[in-house]
Amino acid sequence: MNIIPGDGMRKCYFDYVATNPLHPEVLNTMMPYFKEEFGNPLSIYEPGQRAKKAIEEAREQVASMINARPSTIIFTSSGAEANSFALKGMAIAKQNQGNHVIVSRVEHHSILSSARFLEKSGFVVTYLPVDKYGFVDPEAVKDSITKETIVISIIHASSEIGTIEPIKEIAIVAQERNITMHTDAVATTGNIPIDVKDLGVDLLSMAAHQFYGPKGAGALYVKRGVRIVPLICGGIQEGGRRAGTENVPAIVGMGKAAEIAKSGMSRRIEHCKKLRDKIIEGVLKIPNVHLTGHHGNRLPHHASFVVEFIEGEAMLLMLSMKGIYSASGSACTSKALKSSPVLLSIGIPTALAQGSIVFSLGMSNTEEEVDYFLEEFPRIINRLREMSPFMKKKEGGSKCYTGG
Amino acid sequence: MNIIPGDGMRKCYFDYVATNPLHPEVLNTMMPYFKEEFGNPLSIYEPGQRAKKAIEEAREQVASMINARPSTIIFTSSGAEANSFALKGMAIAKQNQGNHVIVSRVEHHSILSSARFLEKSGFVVTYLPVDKYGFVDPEAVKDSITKETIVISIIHASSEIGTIEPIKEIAIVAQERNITMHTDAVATTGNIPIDVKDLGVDLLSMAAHQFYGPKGAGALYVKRGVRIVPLICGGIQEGGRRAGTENVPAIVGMGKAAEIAKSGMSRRIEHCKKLRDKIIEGVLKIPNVHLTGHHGNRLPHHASFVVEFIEGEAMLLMLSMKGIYSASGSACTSKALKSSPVLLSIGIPTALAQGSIVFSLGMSNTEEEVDYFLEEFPRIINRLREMSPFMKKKEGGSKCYTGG
Amino acid sequence: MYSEKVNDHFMNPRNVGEILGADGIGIEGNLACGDVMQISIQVENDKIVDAKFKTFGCGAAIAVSSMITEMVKGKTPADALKISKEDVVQELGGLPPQKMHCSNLGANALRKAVEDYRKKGKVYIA
Amino acid sequence: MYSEKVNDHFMNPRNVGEILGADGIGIEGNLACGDVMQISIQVENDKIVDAKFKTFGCGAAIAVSSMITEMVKGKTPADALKISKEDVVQELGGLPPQKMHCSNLGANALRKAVEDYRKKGKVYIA
Ligand SMILES: Cc1ncc(COP(=O)(O)O)c(C=O)c1O
Ligand SMILES: Cc1ncc(COP(=O)(O)O)c(C=O)c1O
Repeated sequence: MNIIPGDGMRKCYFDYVATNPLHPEVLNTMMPYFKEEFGNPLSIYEPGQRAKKAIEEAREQVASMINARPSTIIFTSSGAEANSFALKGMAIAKQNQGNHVIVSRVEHHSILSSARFLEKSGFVVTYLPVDKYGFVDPEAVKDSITKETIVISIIHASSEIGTIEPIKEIAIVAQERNITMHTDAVATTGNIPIDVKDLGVDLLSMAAHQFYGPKGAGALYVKRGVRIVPLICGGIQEGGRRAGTENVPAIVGMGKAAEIAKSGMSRRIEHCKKLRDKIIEGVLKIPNVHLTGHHGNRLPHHASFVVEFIEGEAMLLMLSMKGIYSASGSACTSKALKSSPVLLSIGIPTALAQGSIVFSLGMSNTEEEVDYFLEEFPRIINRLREMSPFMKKKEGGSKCYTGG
Repeated sequence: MNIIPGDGMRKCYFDYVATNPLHPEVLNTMMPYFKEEFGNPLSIYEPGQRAKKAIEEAREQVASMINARPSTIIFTSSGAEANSFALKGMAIAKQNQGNHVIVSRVEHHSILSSARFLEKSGFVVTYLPVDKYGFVDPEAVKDSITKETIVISIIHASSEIGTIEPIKEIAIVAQERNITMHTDAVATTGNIPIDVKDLGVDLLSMAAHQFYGPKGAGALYVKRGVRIVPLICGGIQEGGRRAGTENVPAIVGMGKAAEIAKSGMSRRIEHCKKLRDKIIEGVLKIPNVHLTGHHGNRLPHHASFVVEFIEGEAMLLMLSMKGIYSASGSACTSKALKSSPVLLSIGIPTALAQGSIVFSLGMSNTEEEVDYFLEEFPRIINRLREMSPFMKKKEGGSKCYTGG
Repeated sequence: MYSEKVNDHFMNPRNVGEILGADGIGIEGNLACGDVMQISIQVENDKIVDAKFKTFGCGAAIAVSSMITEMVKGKTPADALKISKEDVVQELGGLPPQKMHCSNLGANALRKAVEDYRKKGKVYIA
Repeated sequence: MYSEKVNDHFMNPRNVGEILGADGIGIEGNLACGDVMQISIQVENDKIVDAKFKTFGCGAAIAVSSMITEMVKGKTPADALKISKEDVVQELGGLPPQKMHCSNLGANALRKAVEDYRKKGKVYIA
């Protein structure tokens, strides 16, 4: 299914972790709020109250997707905002009780960077190591807890390696010690079943554009009774916890996307898993290519690899010339020109991390697309390896890859 | 022009300061980004790069509206985010140089509340008083500066009273002393001409939904060379200063709205001013009603009053039953059930502040609407005064109003 | 925001005014909080035969005043005292959370009116 | 992201490979930064008659390698040294800011190849 316009060439969008196309039904639901229903939800006259009602309905839809009460959902503008809000807001709210924060080494930039902000403000942060699959060990969490520990934040699944973390086990550790527990579920929410009561977390971040909802809408779940200091101050929107005129159409869209995600989840998972497994099987037939993250316990729509002797951006570009769109954690693709800390944390050497490539799938993708991709990808790897100064020296075996 | 749907009754939307309807051309410009152009601007393949280009074009449009360079524009999700970002980000960036922050008593909640956050973090904040028109005195700013002063933030115009502050004069004071100067121009940008070079400010907040652009898009102008600490951390979006997947359609819409605002500004001002003056003239014929804010130096689309003996929400409601939509700063309309600090700051007694009512205009409004309103409003005031226990005692003269 | 009943009582308030030579008058509320309610009653043969209000306040305050003056008519002063704020809210089909204090004002103003009436000496102990 | 010229040189790179028995070989870059470039040259009568490259790196690195090996052919080793990174960037129709270091790598690898050739003794001082 061609969701991307162009020159008539086949287009395979394999970068759903970057962002999703909007579900057409979601857009339809949003449209009135770009037109006649433009009222401000704070206004007490009818058009304002209709906007208010629409937001509250969306809140119910989002809450229902994660089995939470509507009043626990705070809408934000993105996953990064939810993460910054969560980590800073929790730490500042509890600063009288301690100054120690625990995160993992496979967190998203928005958590890592917020952690660094907290360090500059006098907090102490532990960055927990992970194993070769990217798993955080709940025992290691337990061992790193001190009397000063107030907050733990562990990602639900990294969009770079796809591994799903044992959040439930870690939340039990946190709960036993009265430590506030947050999980960054931006990559998982709407893609795998999430039940906050079962997970046992106090806070959870999500972003609509990761489940066929609009950009500009995210949310933070905050369990009843958990205190958080606002990031965006002032105003009485979102129960006084997040100021700013609400982005009504985007919120309405997030609600609809949540509803659709909930009802269509098992079908979506099945569809993506089949294609993902086909990609993994096909790609691993190419010599000197390795899966990153865990084989079984990973995002259903996510396949990630490191390819020896060649560099990720070059692969991305050659693939894109063939209409295949993917992502990489190589230094060259990052604007900071540094290898992905997530890849380094799972023990992949810097050189090999350059060969990172990530394929992520969605409802638009078909088996034919995967077949086409599996035909083109080995050729592209070959072409690039022919140009590689390392190829002849190391042919036939990986010398530098020591990961899983 | 009926922009609000309904039962066939005439609808007069007189609450443009709450939010604007989207300009149809703006929506048209946004539409492709809800459909095929859904790429993430960070992605290096074509669809991502097209989104990136669209954002950069919007940045140029917004910059051009305020005579700034594109690289000085940081997109945010709202005016409140821009304000929180500005005040906290500036203060934290300069905390080694001092701990004193100056704001006025007519600031928006998002500034006041951020100021309170800073106070809790050890900063000292001066809340400058204003005169009966709401003007901040540049001399008073000068007098309140100490060796510790690092930041001054004064609103460009309050949406409650409409008075336009002497920002240029205050910025000169700040500049002379190397103090970073911010202005909250959310109510003014796109509505009156703004030239950041002429104003002389270092930072300036704006929100698209105040000039016929979409909700979910705001921006902060940060002069080249001025350091600011991110509010939403992580990621490399917006030059590393604001993380989160960009709300591409909203940003594109803000750009288009800025372009239209710039080219149509004088026509818009003329249209609104005529209606505003008609409203002011007509309403002031009603006994015991007073204009708030300054007569001449006010937002061109803004007319605000206090009405003696009756309460604002009741007026709002009765007006809305007649299809006339407006706002009030009365305690009953605020969810906090407190009178507007802005009204109290200009010397209006609490009781009289209850009678606050604000009408703000836009391109949809017509002379006929104003005529209809001027017919209905005195009747409504009369009906409510008949119910008021204060009416008979004070008939014929204001006993409690001491303002301008 | 408001129920239809509230809107109706706000737009078409019953019993607006002040009873000349009322048997009891009660005033409740203060201007700083935004609402002031005055209820006057006329009592004959231990029955409240008339009740009127004057109210400075929001839509809810006016609707509460209108409703409670309706509810009280025909009741004995003793029964009037039994009208709770919850009764008024229920009769109105509910009020938004931040407006619940208005119902309180209504019940209090009525109570003060009855007390004022009793003080004036026309009391029949029930 | 890249100019058409860059895309062309990336997708259809000229002079890929290694000259067997090259007169000079230069290697520049390191893996941690993401790019390694190897340029080999063949010199006859003080003219670079052939140049080839092998590159591990991004699209810009490959395009720079391809372009610089094209530019150098026919030049004297002395003139080859005069090829600046700016020259390469200009020939490619520009590079994104964060990719400018790739042009540096190319010029350096070429310089090292020429130096290697001179060290080997076939030098004609210009
Ligand atoms: C002066 C001023 N500042 C800030 C804001 C907040 O902007 P937003 O509602 O877009 O967050 C407003 C709201 O209209 C405003 O009038
Ligand atoms: C795990 C994770 N956390 C946070 C984010 C940031 O979300 P957003 O880009 O919506 O700000 C992402 C981005 O996709 C993500 O994958």
